[in-house]
Amino acid sequence: MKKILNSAADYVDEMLAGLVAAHPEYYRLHGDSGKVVARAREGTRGKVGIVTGGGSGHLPVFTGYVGGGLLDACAIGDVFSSPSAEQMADAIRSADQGAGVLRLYGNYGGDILNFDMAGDLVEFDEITCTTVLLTDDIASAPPEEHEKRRGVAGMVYAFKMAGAAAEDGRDLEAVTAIAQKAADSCRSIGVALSSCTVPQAGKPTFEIADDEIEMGMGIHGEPGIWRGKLRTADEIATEMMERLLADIPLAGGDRVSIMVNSLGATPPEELYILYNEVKAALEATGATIVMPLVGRYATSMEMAGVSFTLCKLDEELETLLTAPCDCAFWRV
Amino acid sequence: MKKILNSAADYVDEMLAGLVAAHPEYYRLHGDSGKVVARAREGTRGKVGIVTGGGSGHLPVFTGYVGGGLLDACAIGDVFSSPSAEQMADAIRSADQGAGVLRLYGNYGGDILNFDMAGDLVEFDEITCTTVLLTDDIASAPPEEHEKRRGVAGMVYAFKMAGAAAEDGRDLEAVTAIAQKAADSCRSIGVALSSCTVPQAGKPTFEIADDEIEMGMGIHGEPGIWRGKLRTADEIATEMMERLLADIPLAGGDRVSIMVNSLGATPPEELYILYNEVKAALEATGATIVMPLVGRYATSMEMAGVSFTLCKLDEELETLLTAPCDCAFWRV
Amino acid sequence: MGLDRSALLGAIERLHEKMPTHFDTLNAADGKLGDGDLGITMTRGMAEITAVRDDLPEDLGLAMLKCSQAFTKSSGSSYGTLMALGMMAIAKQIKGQTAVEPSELTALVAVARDQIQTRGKAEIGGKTVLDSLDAIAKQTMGMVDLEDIRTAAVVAVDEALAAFRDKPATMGRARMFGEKSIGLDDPGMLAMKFIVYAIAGRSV
Amino acid sequence: MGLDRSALLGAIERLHEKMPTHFDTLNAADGKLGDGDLGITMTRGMAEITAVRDDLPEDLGLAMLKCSQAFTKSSGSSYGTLMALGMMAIAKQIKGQTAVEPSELTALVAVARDQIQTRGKAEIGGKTVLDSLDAIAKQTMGMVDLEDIRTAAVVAVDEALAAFRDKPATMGRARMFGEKSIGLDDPGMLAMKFIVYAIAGRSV
Ligand SMILES: Nc1ncnc2c1ncn2[C@@H]1O[C@H](COP(=O)(O)OP(=O)(O)O)[C@@H](O)[C@H]1O
Ligand SMILES: Nc1ncnc2c1ncn2[C@@H]1O[C@H](COP(=O)(O)OP(=O)(O)O)[C@@H](O)[C@H]1O
Ligand SMILES: [Mg+2]
Ligand SMILES: [Mg+2]
Ligand SMILES: [Mg+2]
Ligand SMILES: [Mg+2]
Repeated sequence: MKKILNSAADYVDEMLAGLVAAHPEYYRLHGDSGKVVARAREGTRGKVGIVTGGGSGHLPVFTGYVGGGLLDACAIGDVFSSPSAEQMADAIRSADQGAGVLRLYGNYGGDILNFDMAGDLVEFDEITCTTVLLTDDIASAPPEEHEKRRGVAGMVYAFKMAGAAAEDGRDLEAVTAIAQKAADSCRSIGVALSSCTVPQAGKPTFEIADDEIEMGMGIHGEPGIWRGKLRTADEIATEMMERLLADIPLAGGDRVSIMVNSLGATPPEELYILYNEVKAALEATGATIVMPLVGRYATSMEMAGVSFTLCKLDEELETLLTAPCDCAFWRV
Repeated sequence: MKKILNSAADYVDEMLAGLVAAHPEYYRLHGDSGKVVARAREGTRGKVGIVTGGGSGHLPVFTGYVGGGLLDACAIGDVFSSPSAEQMADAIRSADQGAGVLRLYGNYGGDILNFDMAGDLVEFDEITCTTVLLTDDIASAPPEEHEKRRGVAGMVYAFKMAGAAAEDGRDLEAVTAIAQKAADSCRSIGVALSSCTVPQAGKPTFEIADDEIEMGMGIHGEPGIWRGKLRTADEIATEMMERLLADIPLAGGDRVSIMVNSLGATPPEELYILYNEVKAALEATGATIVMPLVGRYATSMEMAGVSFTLCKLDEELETLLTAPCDCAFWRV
Repeated sequence: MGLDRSALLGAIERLHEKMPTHFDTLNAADGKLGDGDLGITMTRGMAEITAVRDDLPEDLGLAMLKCSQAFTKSSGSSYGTLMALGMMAIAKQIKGQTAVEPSELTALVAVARDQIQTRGKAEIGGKTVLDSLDAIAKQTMGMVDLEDIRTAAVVAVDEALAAFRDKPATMGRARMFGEKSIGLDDPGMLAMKFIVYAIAGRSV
Repeated sequence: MGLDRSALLGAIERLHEKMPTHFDTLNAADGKLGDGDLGITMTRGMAEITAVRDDLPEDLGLAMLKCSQAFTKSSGSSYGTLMALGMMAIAKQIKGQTAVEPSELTALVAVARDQIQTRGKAEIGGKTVLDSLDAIAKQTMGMVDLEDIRTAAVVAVDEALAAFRDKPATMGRARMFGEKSIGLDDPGMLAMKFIVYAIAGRSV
């Protein structure tokens, strides 16, 4: 395992320690578990709280998006595994400003079990919670079963939009509705070129030949739609855009944002090469691109590959997307 | 070669096309070569221009740092190779606002030859040029021959500080002096875990065993100080900090910034793990850390590894470091 | 002869000792149908339980509650959380008891199964740990002799694995593998086999 | 018999044709002592020169100027720029001539060498392309017969490689390799060997 670390067992704790040490203006650890990250400064009384949670190994997701106009707190688990219900409850408690808390996270079995349990726990604190699940990965279930889809990079749009709505002073119901609308507006698909290694497992999560890619593969190595020879950037982008546009058709006059996201090792150079075809495919529908996001927004450590997330906007979502936000990884 | 691209020959042109397409608010292509990136908006008359240049494959270096409070223009070559003198001359012409242009770039033979030739070319345009070379890589020559050292991530500090000084309206001599002071204040060292592949070469630039690292290796795979077994994060950080501090000793009361930079594939998780020891080593000298930079600031595509850059501040440099700046990759 | 705290400690010790043996096996099984962390989950969970073993009270209900909390302390993996939910359900059932009769065991397994089903929303027959628990509950039904129960439970987890091996997965990450999951053991069922073998004192 | 435009075109064609053969060799040699791009530089440069070959004027000075500009059009590698500087120096020297006598060749090589030295700031004897050029200039000194000059130049580049192989590099990226560069050919000297062989019409 070629990683820079001290011990696999301490990977997440040391990562979090370094994160808050490097950016004390954004983050602090909350509670005893050492696995709950909250905004550096206490929130405004009456603001709706937004929490998320999930496994480590996806920076900036999840922890990185705690910040102004984004999330209030995050419970973070071991690499690729859910934080515990108690940690999630801590995150919810820290985010609560008396106006309730939205749990906004990806559709993974373990996370759901634990966030549900966390909800039971904070009932004793009289905190009202709502839930919105991200289900943007179109490769993980057909449209008829879209509620079974996994949540991937689409969550960044949901964090942003719900975060802006909460910052704007809207109530829990309204913030939850925005988050749901954002979640419903996003579709993602990924392609993997190489695996990553979970520190505690010590070997690559999956094997893939030196000239092969897997279309539709999940961010933890879940199987995709096909595995085959590496293709050109244009061919890859064309197929991914076709699949996205089949799932969420666009027409002239539509406004969309698109995220071209590196899964980790893939450098920005390659993202920009892909972006040419992405842009062409979107503009061919007559749609207008708003605030394209090209970079590393949701990763799997050193996995090579990319994901595209298409987010169809209405006026409200566009306003929220372009509103200011501020964390160590992203500023608008 | 496992990269997402269309053709090795078009790698840089398509990358630049995608970059300006994705961020038209920051960048535009200038001139006929297709390899000169300038700020999206024309500059202010009378402002000192700052240009840089060098090989592609290092995003955000070089092109990415064109932006407000940073660079005015950049000539970019093929992957890891110098742009031509004519391209550099174009960059200088685009950056000139009648107040002269600072050429601020890394100490590489090819770049020097070409920037010198570019200087000859723009003499005809009556543009006054100055030069500051970055020589921050302590692994590339002993202190006695520090002028032979290569420039690496330290250039980010120099871009930032000189950029802020130019934005502040200072004249060419003053901006050049700031750049030189910044360059003199920076020391870097890198460690490589894996190679990257130059698209046109088609195979990894160097071979390194699965359990080996190379201390002091250059960003193009230039040989380092030792090659040996992978060590723990703390051991790696300790050695790198010892080497930096031997070259630029710190004492109580000093103020420094530190960059913990991924060479590409190394994920932020590992950078934060390293940061704990980096911080401890700095604080042990009695110095105070100002604005640590942890992330991907200067890379070699998909190379795995990290570099540390220590920048010793005085009041002037600190003010310039923390002044606002704005490009697609970095905002202060 | 009732089962008491010392019996619980013995079972914990046996399972904990076996974890190094099962670590790679469980990671590999989960690697084929999920994220490859089930060996980690079980190892960590048992390490946390072992860390509190000396503090486990005589009250078996409180002891189970403590085990449940310890198991999920550091991780919220699906399996860990489901196990914790099951243990908590059992804890509620036996709170105040310092011993449990062998004849009560079937009902305790059933209680764990039902709670896991309620919260995990999986169906019996969906090729998950539920099917192992269901098999144990059915095979041990009506038994009173501890040794008989042990044998029946061991047979049950083995039979359940065999019965579901050639069915497709329907829950969790494994669901994604659809047809490809046919022929592969469900990792959670495999983990339950190891748990039952260790509790029963049989070697795998 | 003077050398003219058609002789120039012939040399360009021979060198261009050889590039696929030398591509990997030069990248590999540069890979051991630098960034591994010298095959790319030479291939690109020759492709650009070939692209303008039909437009090369009869005036050999202007033709060389055009070659120089073409060679560095798309890249500013050290070697490409040094070659371009050398060609430009030669161009200045022969501007207005449509033919060059064989006896003038030595002086042209020397002019290129000197310009490269002035701008590149390397020393003769530092194991760079300068030493190949210097050897050619010295070996061909005073010669008037083209065939003699060809033979002498080919001998010169080979002898230069042999003479410097076991010295350490002192310039460019290769300098970094210090002692490790002993025993390895300087990539730029190797490239000059291929250039000279092609111009002389000898096969490597
Ligand atoms: N909803 C569920 N109901 C019952 N069992 C489940 C459920 N989800 C997962 N499992 C069991 O848990 C096992 C996977 O556990 P684990 O590796 O911890 O999952 P993950 O890593 O995806 O969180 C499966 O093999 C299955 O037996
Ligand atoms: N300053 C110099 N003077 C003379 N020759 C040089 C100089 N620098 C480099 N060279 C020659 O150029 C060769 C390397 O060229 P190239 O691969 O283009 O360099 P880079 O890729 O580092 O820009 C060396 O082998 C050497 O012969
Ligand atoms: Mg897991
Ligand atoms: Mg080069
Ligand atoms: Mg798992
Ligand atoms: Mg080279």
